[in-house]
Amino acid sequence: MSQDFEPQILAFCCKYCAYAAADLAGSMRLNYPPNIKVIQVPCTGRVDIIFLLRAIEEGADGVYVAGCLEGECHFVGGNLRARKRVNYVKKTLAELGIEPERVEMFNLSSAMGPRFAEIAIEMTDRIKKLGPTPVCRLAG
Amino acid sequence: MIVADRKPLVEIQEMVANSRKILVIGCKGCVTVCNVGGLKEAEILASSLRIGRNKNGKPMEIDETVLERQCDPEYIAQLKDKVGNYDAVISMACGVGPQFLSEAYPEQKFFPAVNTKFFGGAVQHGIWEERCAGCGTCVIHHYDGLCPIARCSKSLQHGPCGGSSKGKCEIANDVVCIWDLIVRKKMEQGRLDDLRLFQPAKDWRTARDGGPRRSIREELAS
Amino acid sequence: MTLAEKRKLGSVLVVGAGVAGIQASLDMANSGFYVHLVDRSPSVGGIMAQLDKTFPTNDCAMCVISPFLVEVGRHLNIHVIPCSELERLDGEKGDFKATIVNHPRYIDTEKCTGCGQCRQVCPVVAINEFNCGLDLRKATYIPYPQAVPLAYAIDRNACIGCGMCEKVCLAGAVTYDDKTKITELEVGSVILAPGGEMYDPKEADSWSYSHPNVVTSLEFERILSASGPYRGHLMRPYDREEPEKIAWLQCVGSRDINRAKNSHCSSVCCMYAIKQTMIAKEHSAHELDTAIFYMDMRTYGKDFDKYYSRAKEERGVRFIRSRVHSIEPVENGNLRLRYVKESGESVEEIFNMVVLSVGFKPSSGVETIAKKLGLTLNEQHFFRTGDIRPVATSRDGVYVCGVSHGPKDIPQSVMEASAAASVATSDLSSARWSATRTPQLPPETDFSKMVPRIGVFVCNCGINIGGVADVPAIREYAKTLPHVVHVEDNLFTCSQDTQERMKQVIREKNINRVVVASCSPRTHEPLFQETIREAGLNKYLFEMANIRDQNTWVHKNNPDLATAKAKDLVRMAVAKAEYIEPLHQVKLDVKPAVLIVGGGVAGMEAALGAAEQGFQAYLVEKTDTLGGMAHQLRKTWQGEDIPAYLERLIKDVTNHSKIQIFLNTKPVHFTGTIGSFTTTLNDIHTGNPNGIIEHGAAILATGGREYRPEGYQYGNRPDVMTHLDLDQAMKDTPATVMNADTIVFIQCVGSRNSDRPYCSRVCCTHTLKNAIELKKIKPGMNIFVMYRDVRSYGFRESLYQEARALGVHFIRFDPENPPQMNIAENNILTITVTDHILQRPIVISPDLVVLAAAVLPNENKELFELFKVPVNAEGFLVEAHAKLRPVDFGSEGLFLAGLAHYPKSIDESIAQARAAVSRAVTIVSKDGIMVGGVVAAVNPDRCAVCCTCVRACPYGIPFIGNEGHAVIQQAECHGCGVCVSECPGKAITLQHFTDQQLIAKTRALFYQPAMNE
Amino acid sequence: MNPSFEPKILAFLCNWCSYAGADLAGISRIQYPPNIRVIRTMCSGRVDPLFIVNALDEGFDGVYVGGCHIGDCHYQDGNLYTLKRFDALQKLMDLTGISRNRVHLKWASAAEAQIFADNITYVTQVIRDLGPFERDSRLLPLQAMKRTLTSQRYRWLVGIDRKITGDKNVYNEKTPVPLFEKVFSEALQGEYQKALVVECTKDNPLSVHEISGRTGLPPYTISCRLNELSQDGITGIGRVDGRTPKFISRAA
Repeated sequence: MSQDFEPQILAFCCKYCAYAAADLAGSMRLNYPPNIKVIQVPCTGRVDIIFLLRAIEEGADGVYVAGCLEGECHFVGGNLRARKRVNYVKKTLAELGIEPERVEMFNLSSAMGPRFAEIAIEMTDRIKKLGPTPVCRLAG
Repeated sequence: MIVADRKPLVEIQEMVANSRKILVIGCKGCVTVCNVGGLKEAEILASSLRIGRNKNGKPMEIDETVLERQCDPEYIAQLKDKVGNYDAVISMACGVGPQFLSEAYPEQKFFPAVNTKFFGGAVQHGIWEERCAGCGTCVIHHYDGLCPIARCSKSLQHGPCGGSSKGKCEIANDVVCIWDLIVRKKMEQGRLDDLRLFQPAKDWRTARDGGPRRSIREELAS
Repeated sequence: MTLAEKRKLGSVLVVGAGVAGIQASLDMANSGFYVHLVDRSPSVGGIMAQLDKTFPTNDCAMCVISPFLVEVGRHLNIHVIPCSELERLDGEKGDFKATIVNHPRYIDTEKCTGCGQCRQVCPVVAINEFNCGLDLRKATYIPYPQAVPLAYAIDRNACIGCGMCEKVCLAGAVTYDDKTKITELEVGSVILAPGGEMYDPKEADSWSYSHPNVVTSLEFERILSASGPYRGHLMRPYDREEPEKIAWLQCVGSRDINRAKNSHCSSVCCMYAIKQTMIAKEHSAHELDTAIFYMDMRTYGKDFDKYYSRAKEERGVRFIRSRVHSIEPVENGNLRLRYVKESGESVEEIFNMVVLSVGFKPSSGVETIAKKLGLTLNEQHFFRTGDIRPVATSRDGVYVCGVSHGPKDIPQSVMEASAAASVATSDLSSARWSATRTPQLPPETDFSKMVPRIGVFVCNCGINIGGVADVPAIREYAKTLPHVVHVEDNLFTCSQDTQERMKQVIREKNINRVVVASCSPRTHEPLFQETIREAGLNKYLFEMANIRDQNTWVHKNNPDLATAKAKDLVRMAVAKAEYIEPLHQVKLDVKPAVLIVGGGVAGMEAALGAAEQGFQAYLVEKTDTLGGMAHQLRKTWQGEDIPAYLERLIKDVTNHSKIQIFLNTKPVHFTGTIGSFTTTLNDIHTGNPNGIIEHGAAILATGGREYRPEGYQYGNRPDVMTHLDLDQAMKDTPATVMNADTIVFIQCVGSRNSDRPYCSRVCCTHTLKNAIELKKIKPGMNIFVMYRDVRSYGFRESLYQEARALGVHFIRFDPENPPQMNIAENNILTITVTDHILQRPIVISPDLVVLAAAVLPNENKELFELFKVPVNAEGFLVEAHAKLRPVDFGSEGLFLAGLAHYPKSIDESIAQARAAVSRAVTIVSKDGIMVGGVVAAVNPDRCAVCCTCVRACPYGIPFIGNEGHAVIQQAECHGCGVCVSECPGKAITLQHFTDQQLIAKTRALFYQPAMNE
Repeated sequence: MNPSFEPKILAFLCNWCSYAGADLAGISRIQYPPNIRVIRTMCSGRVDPLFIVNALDEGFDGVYVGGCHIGDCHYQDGNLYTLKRFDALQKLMDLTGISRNRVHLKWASAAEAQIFADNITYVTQVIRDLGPFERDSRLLPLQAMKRTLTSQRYRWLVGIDRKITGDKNVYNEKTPVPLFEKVFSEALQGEYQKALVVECTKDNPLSVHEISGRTGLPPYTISCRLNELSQDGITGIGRVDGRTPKFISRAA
């Protein structure tokens, strides 16, 4: 895989845990690759299957959903539903012949700044190894 | 309600392999309730097909819409000036949908996106179970509300086949032996000897085996 | 001048901004009182901010408390006064004059944005108190990253005055000429919450605390914390090796009158030690052997005992009942502990690290405040308080809460804070909303029909953003985005002057959508929303791009990629901004009345509290008498007379004009949402209704009862009784008790077993109190107490000391072989038990056996279902959050108090009842409640009525209305959006996070727009 | 000590006094050992302590800095700064184990050619006695010294006491000298020890004990310095072998 390939990776982060952990990674001045772009949602339970599919469709090389630790979701069980939906999308991508590893679900608490950075690094490396998305982005 | 499962994506892709412009039609009836053919699923199917096509470099145009139901001509008619300009139309309704559409628009090609399976209900969010086989002469009152025709693998009406173990049917251990339930319920209510009542052989003509059926309401049909 | 004519001020002074001070301030500010919150340190937060995790839920302390910190920092009616102390207090209740000393901070908190450049360049280092000396901080410092106010301070005795910080401060916030100032505050009452400090083990060298691997528990919290010096990686301070074996020594500086001169038990160390073992195990990649050396394992709170047994059985934590005398450093940083096992065998073990579970001592401020305000202290130098009025001090109008009047855990402190808030404002209720400020807002202009006109404000944040990303390039790029009509970049977008300019620009160019590219919405969205609201824009017409915390701060090493990413984030924010709609919150009117269910002490105190606050109280009791369990009690643990108090309380409640009492009544129907509930009451016997109550809040105080033991021949022999029977006998027929020569108390009867895996908290104290009383009347009497752990927590430890001094024998038994009772044929009763010291069974034939029976919750299954409130496995009511909302239910507007929550002593019940009042008053004191905003809304004609949303909602809010489609009440929806993504018909949208907005944001990342014309 | 060892000494001579003094010595044919190699600077204040350390690093055995007597400086107080810097450098060298007698600062006016020659003779002898400077066995301390001398904290504190203890600090008071001394020595030791740790863990993960072995610093000191380095985002955990974390620095 050409080393200068810079993947575009979307991260749906829940406001109470993952987004807070991302901020903490910032205030601790940790370091992770800039390929990650975060979209905040009130709870990962709000991430619809269509969001993940539209992201892949629009040309994202990778998408991940980051929610609270299981059992600690601010809205009781949103993160459990999110994981089920991510698995559904993985299965769909597999059927379409696209590497299911491009989509992933992570759980972390809002105090795990270092973990957020770790996830960002891990996903960027994984997508770099997988190479650009086979879905070529046509104009319009 | 009618319960269906969505067809595997590969199968749908093959159906529309050489179409360039496709319309996906959801149905707000039973298939929405069983989460397989509503507007949400229509959008998901459309997006999946677009991804598949983009990946193979053969882009396509897909639009999504949804009808109140696809089993009434008036709703089907709503697509009058739309259905023409597509190479193929995928209906996500139960089996009735594609047929009503084909009857209304003979020149257009219609493809089913779901496999219609059974009449049933939600035993739990996300799990639906068969309850009725549409045999045409309902006799569940003889079995305390537990229909052996739909829920016994062999549709036995005069007692269990004896192959069940621990209350599960011999064909699969996640299928409940309905006779096991019927007998236990009768014993609990002390009416076990109801089963001694002679049940005449079932007249299957009212079922599908008697050929395609119609239902005519004299007071309505003009 | 009678009290009525005296001036009543509508503001309150709170001294100490720890978790207790913050809770009290928020309660009062949300109930119509202006609060001055004073704290010595540069920021609020107290000890809780230093904790990593909190028991028993292992929630991260900072995640739990930071929303409260932000709220207190931004609250219009809370005036945070850091770096200040209370000097004098003149005047009396309702009309005090407080003199405050404001120590110089040398940095103007209005101007400082917390960008941290001064810290970077400061050449001077000092001990970092926040990390308990584990690492250093600069002379210019901020206690912790999430501090409120988010502003730096200069530590004057470390600073050499070199001037470097002023040179780099772009906000011009450094004010070296800052001087000590004196300010006067006129307040109605004062709440003291100065908190406590941890015992310093340096005072005794046997713990060799100077060794780097011997740390206090607070230091260990900092080692475990992800924002601590080791970033949460468990390592030894000496050589950063990951420890293999760690020991915890309990009761360091507590229950220790010779070394530390602290006789009290600090109540929390057992629990936090167990928590630390569990969290430490989670943090170490390899097997970690943890051992706790203790005397009594005091896990008496709710779910604490389960936590203890989980640690013991599932996590393999070793509990060794022995008090280690000294720690001996050995080679390469290890430590040898010599201790004696219960069997007498002496053991030596080498540990890599030792944690000293240090106890509480009153914070240094307590001594000085007591002197200045003339308050009395108890022997342990904490503020002295009674049981009947648990938060009152010896001076009228001055109240206290938290650790400063006794060691306690966070839930208890928070409860006392709310109790103090309610008592402190009860006689100021006539001045409610008199001193508070309400925001003056211009009317909202209606933009719905206009084309979007977006204004983009890009921030430099000093050099935090500007120093890495090319801000001017980002600004120019924003100009090219669709619908953008105005762009600008500024040094600090959140500074006061930029806010004013923003408002002006919004009006001039009639901008109707605002995008700010700067820091995190979590901390700054409310601030900017308020600003654009003051410019006439609906506050939801706003979107932020986080180009600092999630961009320049984390991509410092490749600035050009950070600039590119900032452009992407701005493009995504603008894409969403295009589709944002104004959202209007609806005002629901509030019924100023409180329903209280349960007429025990907790219910009555709650009714009295609500009435004193000026609100109508409806007290519903299902029996025909008020008083509940308290009728069977004689004295509080500090010896105050309960029957006299009860009689006075019942009289006050019965005669109070604002309390309507319904005896023999139970609620049968309950509907409505926060602020306006309707409850139908039925007479228990006749069943016909005797009242329909309209109220804004409800407090459930359904109480508890004593467990009737099955074993030990209880009920078939007069000489076997429970504590309440003993109290009854001491009151009615003292002779039957006094002529007994030998009495045996058996503890934990019915508690801490498989069917009731909880500690009933009050029985140890009850046993000690009765044993002391009996010994005093008849010194010759032999009294044996058979116990598993003596849990006389806090100052109750003095009872345990006094009982041992009076000659009461204490025999410990293990749950595996409890005391055996056998009846000889001559009907003589004997108890056999293995003595833990002799290690041999002994036989006692007592004249009287007293069983310390468990406390059970009263059974009210259908009442709890009516109010839709959860109960845990043991039947106790489940609070919204164990730590910070201990008296609230999950569903809003409902509160709980008393034994129905968990067994507790009468003073704790009174405090919890008053706390529930304070929480209820934050609702009923308002004339309206704003609901709506980011909530779900159903589009009826897309709804297939498939019940998916009804099943998916974690709070059970959606229901199928009789118009044939799903209905979601705006006032109830929490806005999580789960139903929105589950709905198969796409019938539900989550306002401000619609599919269209989020997909637009997704698409924008990959779709370069055509150049803007 | 091999008798034939002749130290190579670098000499910075300020243009107005020592360089002129050296010329005068030439004109008056005053003899002094030929071991020095001269660099002329306009003022001794121009001599950055980094030049001195670089000289040792490049192969010199010692460094001589000459300047005007206090008060004679052509630029008023240039040599006052030199004094401060030189004193600080020597304190730093004490920490590194490199003998402070390898560097010398001598004042001599333009007319004092004899004094100049005597100084050179004296300095050469002192360094000759010290023997050759084994640069290769001193790499780590040298690198650490360079890093310390370029640290913002060090360069900001050196000489500032003239202003804040002599004249007034930002609070219009005189900073007490003991406080400044404490702060300065803390800064010196802190920066040097941090530099040692960074130098030996630059792109090469080491455990605390390994660092201690290379730098001679006791483990707990290293642990404390690692705190500061991680706060500044320079050093972090590279990997963990068994139970031993290995620290690595991303030296900017």
